[in-house]
This record gives sequence, C-alpha cells and structure tokens, in this order.
Amino acid sequence: MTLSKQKIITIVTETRLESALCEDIEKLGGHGYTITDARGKGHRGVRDAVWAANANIRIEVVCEPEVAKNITEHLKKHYFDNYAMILFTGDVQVLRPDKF
Amino acid sequence: MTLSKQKIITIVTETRLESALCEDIEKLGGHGYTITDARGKGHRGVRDAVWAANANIRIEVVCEPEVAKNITEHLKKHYFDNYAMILFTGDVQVLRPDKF
Amino acid sequence: MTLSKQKIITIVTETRLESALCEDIEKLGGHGYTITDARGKGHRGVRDAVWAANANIRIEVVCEPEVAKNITEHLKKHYFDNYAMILFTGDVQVLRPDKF
Amino acid sequence: MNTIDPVILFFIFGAIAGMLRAELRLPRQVYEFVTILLLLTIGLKGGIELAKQPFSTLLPQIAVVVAIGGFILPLIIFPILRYLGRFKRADAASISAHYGSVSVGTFAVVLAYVSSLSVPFEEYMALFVVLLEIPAILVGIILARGVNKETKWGKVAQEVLLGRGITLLIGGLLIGWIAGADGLTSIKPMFFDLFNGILALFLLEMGLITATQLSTLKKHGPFLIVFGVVMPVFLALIGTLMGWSLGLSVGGTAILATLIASASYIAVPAAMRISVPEANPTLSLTASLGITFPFNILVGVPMYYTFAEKAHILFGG
Amino acid sequence: MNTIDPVILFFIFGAIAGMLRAELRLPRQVYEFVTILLLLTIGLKGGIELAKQPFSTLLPQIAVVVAIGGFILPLIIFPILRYLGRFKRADAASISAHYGSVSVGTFAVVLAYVSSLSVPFEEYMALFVVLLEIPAILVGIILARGVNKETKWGKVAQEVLLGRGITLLIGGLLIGWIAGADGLTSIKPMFFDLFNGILALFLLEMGLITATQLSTLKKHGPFLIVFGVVMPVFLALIGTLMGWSLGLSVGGTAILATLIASASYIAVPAAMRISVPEANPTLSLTASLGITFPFNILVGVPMYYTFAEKAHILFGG
Amino acid sequence: MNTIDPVILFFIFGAIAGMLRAELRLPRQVYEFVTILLLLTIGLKGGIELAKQPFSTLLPQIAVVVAIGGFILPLIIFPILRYLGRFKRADAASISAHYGSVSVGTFAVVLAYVSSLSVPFEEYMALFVVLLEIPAILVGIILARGVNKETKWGKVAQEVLLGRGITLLIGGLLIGWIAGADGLTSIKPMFFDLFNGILALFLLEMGLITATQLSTLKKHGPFLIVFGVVMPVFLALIGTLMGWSLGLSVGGTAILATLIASASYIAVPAAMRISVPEANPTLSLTASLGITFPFNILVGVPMYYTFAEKAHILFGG
Ligand SMILES: Nc1ncnc2c1ncn2[C@@H]1O[C@H](COP(=O)(O)O)[C@@H](O)[C@H]1O
Ligand SMILES: Nc1ncnc2c1ncn2[C@@H]1O[C@H](COP(=O)(O)O)[C@@H](O)[C@H]1O
Ligand SMILES: Nc1ncnc2c1ncn2[C@@H]1O[C@H](COP(=O)(O)O)[C@@H](O)[C@H]1O
Ligand code: NA
Ligand code: NA
Ligand code: NA
Repeated sequence: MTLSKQKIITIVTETRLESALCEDIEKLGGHGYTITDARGKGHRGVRDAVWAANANIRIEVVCEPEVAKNITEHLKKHYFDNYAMILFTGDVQVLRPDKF
Repeated sequence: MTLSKQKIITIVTETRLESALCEDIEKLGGHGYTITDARGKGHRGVRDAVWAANANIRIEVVCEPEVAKNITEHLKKHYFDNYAMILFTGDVQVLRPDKF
Repeated sequence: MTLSKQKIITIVTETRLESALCEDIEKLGGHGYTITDARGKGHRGVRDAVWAANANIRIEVVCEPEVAKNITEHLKKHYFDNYAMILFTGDVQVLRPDKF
Repeated sequence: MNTIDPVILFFIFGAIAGMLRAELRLPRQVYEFVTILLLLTIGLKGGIELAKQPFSTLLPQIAVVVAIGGFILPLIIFPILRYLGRFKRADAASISAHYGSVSVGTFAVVLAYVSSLSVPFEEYMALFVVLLEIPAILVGIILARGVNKETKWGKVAQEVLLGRGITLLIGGLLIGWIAGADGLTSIKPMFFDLFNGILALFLLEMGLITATQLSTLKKHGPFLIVFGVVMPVFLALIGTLMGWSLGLSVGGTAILATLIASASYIAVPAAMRISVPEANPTLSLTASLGITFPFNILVGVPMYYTFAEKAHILFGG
Repeated sequence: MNTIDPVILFFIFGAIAGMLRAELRLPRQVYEFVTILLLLTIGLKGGIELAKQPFSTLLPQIAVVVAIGGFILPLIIFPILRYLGRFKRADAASISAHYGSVSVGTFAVVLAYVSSLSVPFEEYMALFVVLLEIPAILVGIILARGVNKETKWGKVAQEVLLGRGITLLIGGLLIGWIAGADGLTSIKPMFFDLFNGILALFLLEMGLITATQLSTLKKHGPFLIVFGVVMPVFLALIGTLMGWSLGLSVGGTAILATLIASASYIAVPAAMRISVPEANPTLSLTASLGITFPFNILVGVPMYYTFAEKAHILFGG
Repeated sequence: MNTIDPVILFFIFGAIAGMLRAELRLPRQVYEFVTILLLLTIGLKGGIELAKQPFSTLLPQIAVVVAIGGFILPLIIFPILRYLGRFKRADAASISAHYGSVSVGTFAVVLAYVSSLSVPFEEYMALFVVLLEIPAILVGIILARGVNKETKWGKVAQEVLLGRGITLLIGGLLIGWIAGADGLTSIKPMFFDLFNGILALFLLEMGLITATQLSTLKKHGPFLIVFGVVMPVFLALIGTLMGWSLGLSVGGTAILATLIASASYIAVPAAMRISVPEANPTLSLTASLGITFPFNILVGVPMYYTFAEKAHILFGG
C-alpha cells in the first residue's frame, strides 16, 4: 500500500456561493469535493446559521498542488473582497492519487 | 505541555455504511471517531443528501500510524470497489497520546 | 501569491459548551472559528446526537502557534477533566496571515 | 372524479421544478418527518381494520399474496432482465428484488385515490405493504449469490426487519390494532386529518428527487425505460387477477394491483447496498424511481382501477 | 378587533427572547419547513381565486401595480438614499431593490389581519406578491451597474425566477388554479387550517432574527432608522392611492398598501448578494428586517388599514 | 378509561424499537420541533386559565408548592443519596436537583390522561411547571458547592431562566394570558388540536432515548433502580397531600402529585453540566430518564390518580 501526497484545500464561506463554487472547482481541475453545513465567526461578524442568509458551508477539495494553487488564486480574485470567506491548505496522503 | 504526534484519517463515504464502519474502526484499534453529515461529488457522481440514499458522512479518526494503516487497508479491501468513498491521512499533534 | 504558515486547532466536544468556548477562543486571541454539528464516540461513550444532551460540535480555529498553545492549555485546564472533549492541532497554509 | 388529484399536482410541480433546476429542496429532516408520518398513519389505518376481524380469516389471502407477489414474481422478472436486458447477474437480481417488493409512496397515492372515489375497500391492505416488502429481498440476494454460506443472513434480516420503513409500519399496525378506532380519536387530527396534506409534501419532494433521476436515464438505454413502463402494467394485471380470485372488492383489487405493480425505492435499495454491493444502485433506482414511480402514480393508478372494474364485470364478483 | 392578534404576540415574544439572549432557536430546517408551508398556502389561496375569474380582467391592474410598484418606486427611492443618505452607489441600489420588492411574511400578517376583521378582499392579491418580487431586482442591478454587458442576465433571471420563494408561490398558484377550492378539500387541514399556527411559528422565529439585527442598528446611524420607518409609510400612501384607483375593496386596498410598504428580506438579499456583491448586505437587512418589518407588522398593518378606509370615505368607492 | 392511552403505546413502541436496535430515529430537528410545540401549547393552556382568575388568589398555593416542592424536597433527597446511596457529593447534589425539579413530558402525559377522563382540573397547573423547574437547581448547586463565592450566579440564572424550556413555557403563558381563549381560536388547529398527536411523536422519540439509557443501567447497580422507582412514589404521596391541603380538585391533585413525582431530564441536566461539571451526567440521566420517566408514565400516572381519589375520599374535599 503506497500513499501519495496531495493537497487539501478547505474553504469556509457563505452558503449562497455553493453552486457557483462547485462549478468553479470543477472548471479549475478539482475532481471532487465534500461539503458540510457550518456556522462561525470571522471578520464579517457572526454567521450563526439561524437562517439561510447567515449560514456557512465548509468545502474540502483534495487535489494536486497545482490545482490547489489555481483554486486559491481564483477565489482570491473573485470572492475575497466581497464575501465572508476563508481558505486554508494542508498536506494529506491519499491511497489512489489518480482519483484526485 | 507536550504534544505528541498522531495520524488523522478522514473518510468520506455513503451514509449507509455508518454503523458498519464504526464497528470496523473499533475492531481495528481506533479508540474514537467523529462523524458529520456531508454531501459532495466524486467519481460516483453527485451525492447531494436530498434523501438518505444519496447522503454522505465524513468520519475522522485520530489514531496511531499503525492503526491508520490498518484502517486504510481494510477499507481499501472491503469497500473501495463498490462504494462511493475517499480516504486521506494527515498529521496532527494531540495533548494526551494515551487517549488515542 | 504567498502563503504563510498557521496552526489549525480542532476541538470536538459537547454541544452545550458552544457559547462558553466561543467566548474563550476570542479572549485568548482567536480571530475566528468555524463550527459544525457532529456525533461520535470516545472515552466518555457514544454521543450520537439523538438529542441535544448527547450531541457534539466540532470547532476549528486557524490561528498563530502562540494562540493555539494558549487555547490548548486553557481547555486542558478548564474542561478536559469533566467534559467529553478532544483537541488536536495541525499545520495549514493561509492566504492572508493578518486575518488570523 | 374527473379532475386530477391535487396531491398528484404536487408531484408534477416538484418534477417540473426539479427539471428546471429551481432552488427548491425540502430539508432532509422534513422529508424524513413526512415519511415517518406517512408510514405511521398507513400502519395505524391497517391496524384499526385488523382489530375488526380475526386475523386467521386473512391467513389464506396472505399466503397467496406473499407467495406469488413476493417469491414467484421476482423469479419471473430475473430472467427477463438477465437474458433480454443483458444485465449483469447482480444487477438483474437487484432490479428483480426492487420490483418484487413494493412502494409505500405508491400505496399512499392509490389509497388517497380510492378514498376520493368513496368506494369501499379492504383497509387491512396496509398489512400487505409490510408483508410484501421483505420476501423479494431474500429472493434477490439468493439470485445474486446463490444459497451462499458467506451471506450473513442475520445481518440481512436485521437490516430488513429493523429498517425504518418496516419498523414504523409494524409499530403503527400494532398501535392501531391495540387501540382501535375509538382509542385513536385523540391523535386523529395529527395522523388522519393531515394525511393528504402530508402526502402532498411527500410527493412534492418525490417529484424533485425523480427529476434528478432523469439525468441518468439517457445513460442506460431504452431497455430500462421500456421495462420501467411495461413491467408495472404486467404486474398490475397479475395483481388484478390475484385480487379478483381472492374475492376482494373492486377498490381492494385496484389497491392490490397497484401494490404489486409498484417497485421499492427505499427498503430494497438499502438492503441491496449492504448485501449485494456490486449491483449498481443507479440502474435499479433509475427504473423504480425515475420511471415506474411516476408512471404508476400519473397513469397507472387510474388504469389499474379500470382493470379492477373490468375484472369484476368480466369474471363477476 | 381591539386586541392584538396572537400571531403578532409570537413575534413580540421572539423579539424579546432574542434581545434577552434566551437559548431559543427554531432549528433551521423547521424554519424552512414553516416558510415552505406559508409560501405554498399563500399561492394556493391566490390560485383558487384566480380560477374564479378570467385572468384577462386582471391584466390592467397587474400592469399598473407592477409598473409603479416594481419599476417606478425603486427609481424614486434610489436618489433619496444616494444623495440624502450619502450611501455608496451599490448600497443605495441594493436598498432600493429591497424596498421596491415585497415581503411575504408581511403579506401573511396583513392577510391574517384582514381575515380576522371578516371584511371582503380580493384574494388574488397573492398574485401581486409574485409579480412584485422580481422587477425591483432588475432595477436595482441596473442602478448599481448601468446597463452593463458584463451582467450575466441569464444567471440573474435564473437566480430570481427559480429561487425558492417564487417557485413555491407560482407552484401553489398553479395547483390552486387547476384544482380549485373543491379539489383542495382533502389537503385543507394541512394547508389552510394550520395557516395561522404556522404563521405564529414563523413570526416567533422572525422575532428572534429581528433581535439579532438590532445589534447592527447602532453602527449605521440614525438615517437608516428614520428611512426604515418613514419610507414604508410613504410607500403605503402610494399603495393606498393605487388600490383605490384600481377599484379595490377596502380590504384589498389595505393589503396592496401593505405589500407596497413592505421590503424584501429573502429573495432580494439573495439576488443582490450574487449580482451586486459589493453592496453591504447588513445595511439593507438592518433596514428591511430590523426596522421596516417590525414596524409594518406592529404599527403599519392597522395604520394602512385606516388609510384604506379613509381613502374610500374621502374619494368614495 | 380501561384501555391504555394511545400516546403511551407510542412510548412503548419507541422503547421496544430502541431495544431491538431498529434503525429508527426522529431527526434531531424534528424532535426539537415537537418539543417546542409541546412547551408552547402547555404554556398557552396555562395562560388561558390564568386570564380567568386574579393572579393574587394563586399566590398562597404557589408559595406552598414552590417552598415544599422546590426547596424542601431536594434537601430531603440529598442525604438519602449521599449516605444511603454512598454517592459522591456532586452526584448526590445533582440527582437531588433532578428530582426536586419537574419533567414537562410527564406533565403532558398526565394532562392527556386527566383530559381523557373528562374530569375537571385546575388548568393553571402549567404555571407550576415553570415555577418548579428552577428552585431545585439552585438548591442542587448549593448542595454541591456550599454558598460559594466562586459560583457565577449570574451565569447560572441566565442558563436556567433563559433556557429553552422555561422561555417557551413563559412565552406561551404570557401569550395565552394576553390573548385569552377567544383570541387564540385562529391558532387552535395547530397548537391544541394537534397536541395529542405531537405528544405521541414526542413519546415515540422518548421511548427510543430511554432504550439507549437502559444499557447504562447495569453499570450503576441496583440502588439507582430502586431509587428511581421508590422515590417518585414517595414524592407523589407528598404531592397528593399538598394538592389535597391546597383544596385542589381530584384531577388537579393527581396532576400536582405527578409533577412532584417527576424528575427533570432537560433543564436540570443542562444547568448541572455547566454549574457542577464534576457530577457524572449519566448517573442522573439513567435515574430520571431511564427509570423514573417510564415508571411514571406507564405505572405512576394512573396510580397517582388513585392516590388523589383516595385522599379526597379519606380526608374529604
Ligand atoms: N480564524 C478562523 N478560524 C476558523 N474559521 C474562521 C476563521 N476566520 C473566519 N472563519 C470562518 O470563515 C467565515 C468567514 O470569515 P470572514 O470572511 O473572516 O468573516 C466565518 O464565518 C467563519 O466560519
Ligand atoms: N477530490 C475530492 N476532494 C474532496 N472530496 C471528495 C473528492 N472526491 C470525492 N470526494 C468525496 O467523496 C465522496 C465519494 O467519492 P467517489 O467515490 O469518488 O464518488 C464524494 O461524494 C465526495 O463527497
Ligand atoms: N480518537 C478519536 N478520533 C476522532 N474523534 C474522537 C476520538 N476520540 C474522541 N473523539 C471525539 O471526541 C468526543 C469526545 O471524546 P471523549 O472525551 O474521549 O469521549 C467523542 O464523542 C468523539 O466525537
Ligand atoms: Na411490486
Ligand atoms: Na415594497
Ligand atoms: Na419532582
């Protein structure tokens, strides 16, 4: 069993961006993503998910470093200024690198 | 305060496997797990959690590298071919290594 | 695009601590947090989220190593003995270090 | 009743909204709530009727319906799929299990339909929903695996008998049976008065889910489409004959025919996923949920009612 | 009706509990469920009435209401915000869109109010909720961007037309229109009998949400507060004139006035967030949800009803 | 009423399904929804009755019930647990607080029971649910800590008074009190007609939860089991005497006895978890939820009703 290295990008942002971001991720070369509902607090204040307008999602994408870089840059350019959003990247090992 | 190194395994898969996987994890030496409801997309298409048959869970297990390896191999053997499932491993530092 | 290093702390604990922990995190220098609902199993048994008393939350804080250390020590001192709780730390790269 | 039942309009609305990709989605928990209420109510209704007559008088009927509907029919469906449809063994077995079992949603629709016609029918029909859900699953597993020692029958039995659908139906049946109609008056507003409204919400969501299934239709060729339309009609004809032979009323015959014509999309997929994981779940769901379910509730139910009427005119009774 | 409507008491209770930071929160899925039921029921009621009269007779009314309410009013509101309020272009445009559109929650309250008075009114008013929700969004986008080639109008249209609110209202309208009042009796207990109870739960949650908006009030200075109170009264006066000129009954005039006076807090924020992301969403939400919504349901509705009565006495009709 | 109440059948069904590990689970949000409706309705019912009589006439009753039920009883229970049961100080204090407080679920069941008997009772009893929930918590904290300066009483008060249960009960009481029975007719279908159905769903889920508690029973030895059965009977006897002395009707006496006999499993566990975190929550939950709750609703309620009848025959009144 050999594990190979990949990047994982985690994005926390407004629920309303869900469909737009999913499209973006696929266009930029992500082969999959996982989404969970979330709430939280950041520079744009408390987002406590009491109603849809104030709810967050947490998106994870496991992908090649290159793709991770593209996604990061794309989000920085198109969303960071106007939306509640954070993004961070980590290292993971995966079983089947070809899947990602 | 000394932190010690451990592995974290994250599994994203079909909701229906929940009880089976929890049993497996314990048998293979995992001392705990955390589960959140999720949705997503991968090679087996969109799993948007509109109904139970199409929902994902995200399981995290913090454990010894050895246990992580066992879990990975077990899942690869028993589930990867027939179920929507991804698995990735990362490094974490924990407070009380004896807990995991 | 330069990414800078930060720590990510993940806490899994009883839902009832949510507001107390959020206050603590801010006092200790965390600039934000993300929360998802969770269930799981650990030393204090199965917490399957069937009702509020038995549900978990999963809190993530991206922050400076120093802040991560403070949060860890604070939680260890005030909550570890009496509450179902685990905590682990990992490394992440973030876009705008000033945000965290 | 010349006009279309409003609950069916909710289904059509959901399907169209889904096809247009409207941002419409019952929260999953609401869908589960609605499903739980439907299952409990159907069980309660059945239980009330069971209380009115000795169970033993039903035994012959039960034996026939279960033997034919649950065991023989999936065995007839399997070779059609395997040799005519050229499906893999596991897939043919799984689809046979789906069509040998029944759909609670379809049952609720035919119940609402027959009730709206104000014709009498045997209310204990709910009992058949419970009894017909299970046997086809066993047949399906055996068709896929043979009588294999490796199959963990204990696990399968648990998965099936203690699955949510069966548990709620049986629970409702028992409560209805013990309490009787009078005993249940205090909970009538919740479980009986709201039934059609709850069914409307359920069908709205089913429409949305069905629409998402349509996208997989293209991939699976025309055989599945033809199968999904022709098979329920064939099954309904057999069900009509069964109902007539058993001496059911016209209403009861129509309900039994619909039940036999319906295909499971909750209990059986769950059981197959665990017991025959190599079967492709989208094939069976596309057929049962994407084609047969809408066909049955839009076209089938009134058609099968006509079958029942014709049978009673033709053969008498 | 001298006493305060109980559904309003639920709003006040929610607001107070929220301000005291009580641990009270409808689960989000329950709030969505309640919203879905409200929207469907409002649509169904409107549809039933539409079925009673030829659609064409309504066309002139529709044209006037949409032209004035949806297009002209936001154009009047914009300069007030831009030059009197000194808001940034995007913010002024976004707030104009909110006030040019309508609030379904406020509509439900005025519906309950007028119904409790047992005065007649034009039930097809629900149609206006649908029709007034959209135009102001387009006006808002153009005000923010100019008639810009870059604006993806296709996306905007989809976002707006296929958003949950509009979809459910239209779905309800069509189902009510096709089935008619008689066709819907079987689902009446769920959708009509529970309406006020569901509205009470909705308003309880709205009270809680409103309370969380109050904390942002201080930040945005007194202009927003004055605007949030004066603007709806001004809009209501215009709405009253419109209703009277169109020959609506007193009840219908009050409903139209309230509708025009109301500001969107669901459909428009969602659309603006996507189309004019540089507009600060807390500004418009503070105004529409934190000030105008509570003002309208607590003070406005009875006041606007008096407007309608006065107008009919003054001008006759 | 000789037959068992159907809502109790739902509890038994849930408990059996849970013990068989059936895949049955109300989504948490649905459970919360159902709880919210129960609490609001109980509050509303109490409020309507309060509106009928001057509050001052109730003050003497309130003083007695709260003094004995909320303050004295937990002080009697504590030494039993500490010296007879050999529990740690914190655990004994926490369990005393649970039994000195009350259970809304049990209250709902006795309400349904007495209503089904069609005997009169004092409907303002709901007031006691609110008043009895709190004092025992304070007593419990003091028993655990002494009158400690470190205890953040502000936080405790907030936790308790603004917890969901109390907030909804008080909100309901006030709304019912302000609006009165007539004012609430428009929301009757939701809050009153559905009450028993909602209670049935609540008890179904409580049965499932109770079943999960049973697994912890073995660990905690026979003392807890005996305590969980004997204590409520003892408390009910005291409650019966209290009810009779205060001149309550037979129905009201039975309700008060049941209330005193019941143990909290929502408000108190939450407060203890925050204020006395070193107390083991599974001990108190096993007793109150795993033993006393099922005992009370299955055996206790009818038994306590007999107590009330006997007391009124024996002592007159
Ligand atoms: N330091 C942080 N750690 C974890 N999550 C964060 C942090 N900062 C922000 N978030 C999450 O990201 C969302 C948007 O952040 P912001 O744009 O800073 O308001 C917040 O609502 C939180 O859920
Ligand atoms: N590259 C990826 N990054 C994050 N999550 C993924 C990725 N690929 C798959 N997933 C998740 O894993 C589930 C199963 O994946 P699959 O077996 O590829 O269909 C999907 O439904 C997603 O939730
Ligand atoms: N080894 C582990 N890996 C992942 N999650 C864990 C682990 N141990 C405990 N947890 C989570 O942390 C919660 C509290 O843990 P504990 O205090 O050990 O009962 C559990 O309910 C789980 O959700
Ligand atoms: Na069938
Ligand atoms: Na408006
Ligand atoms: Na008590």
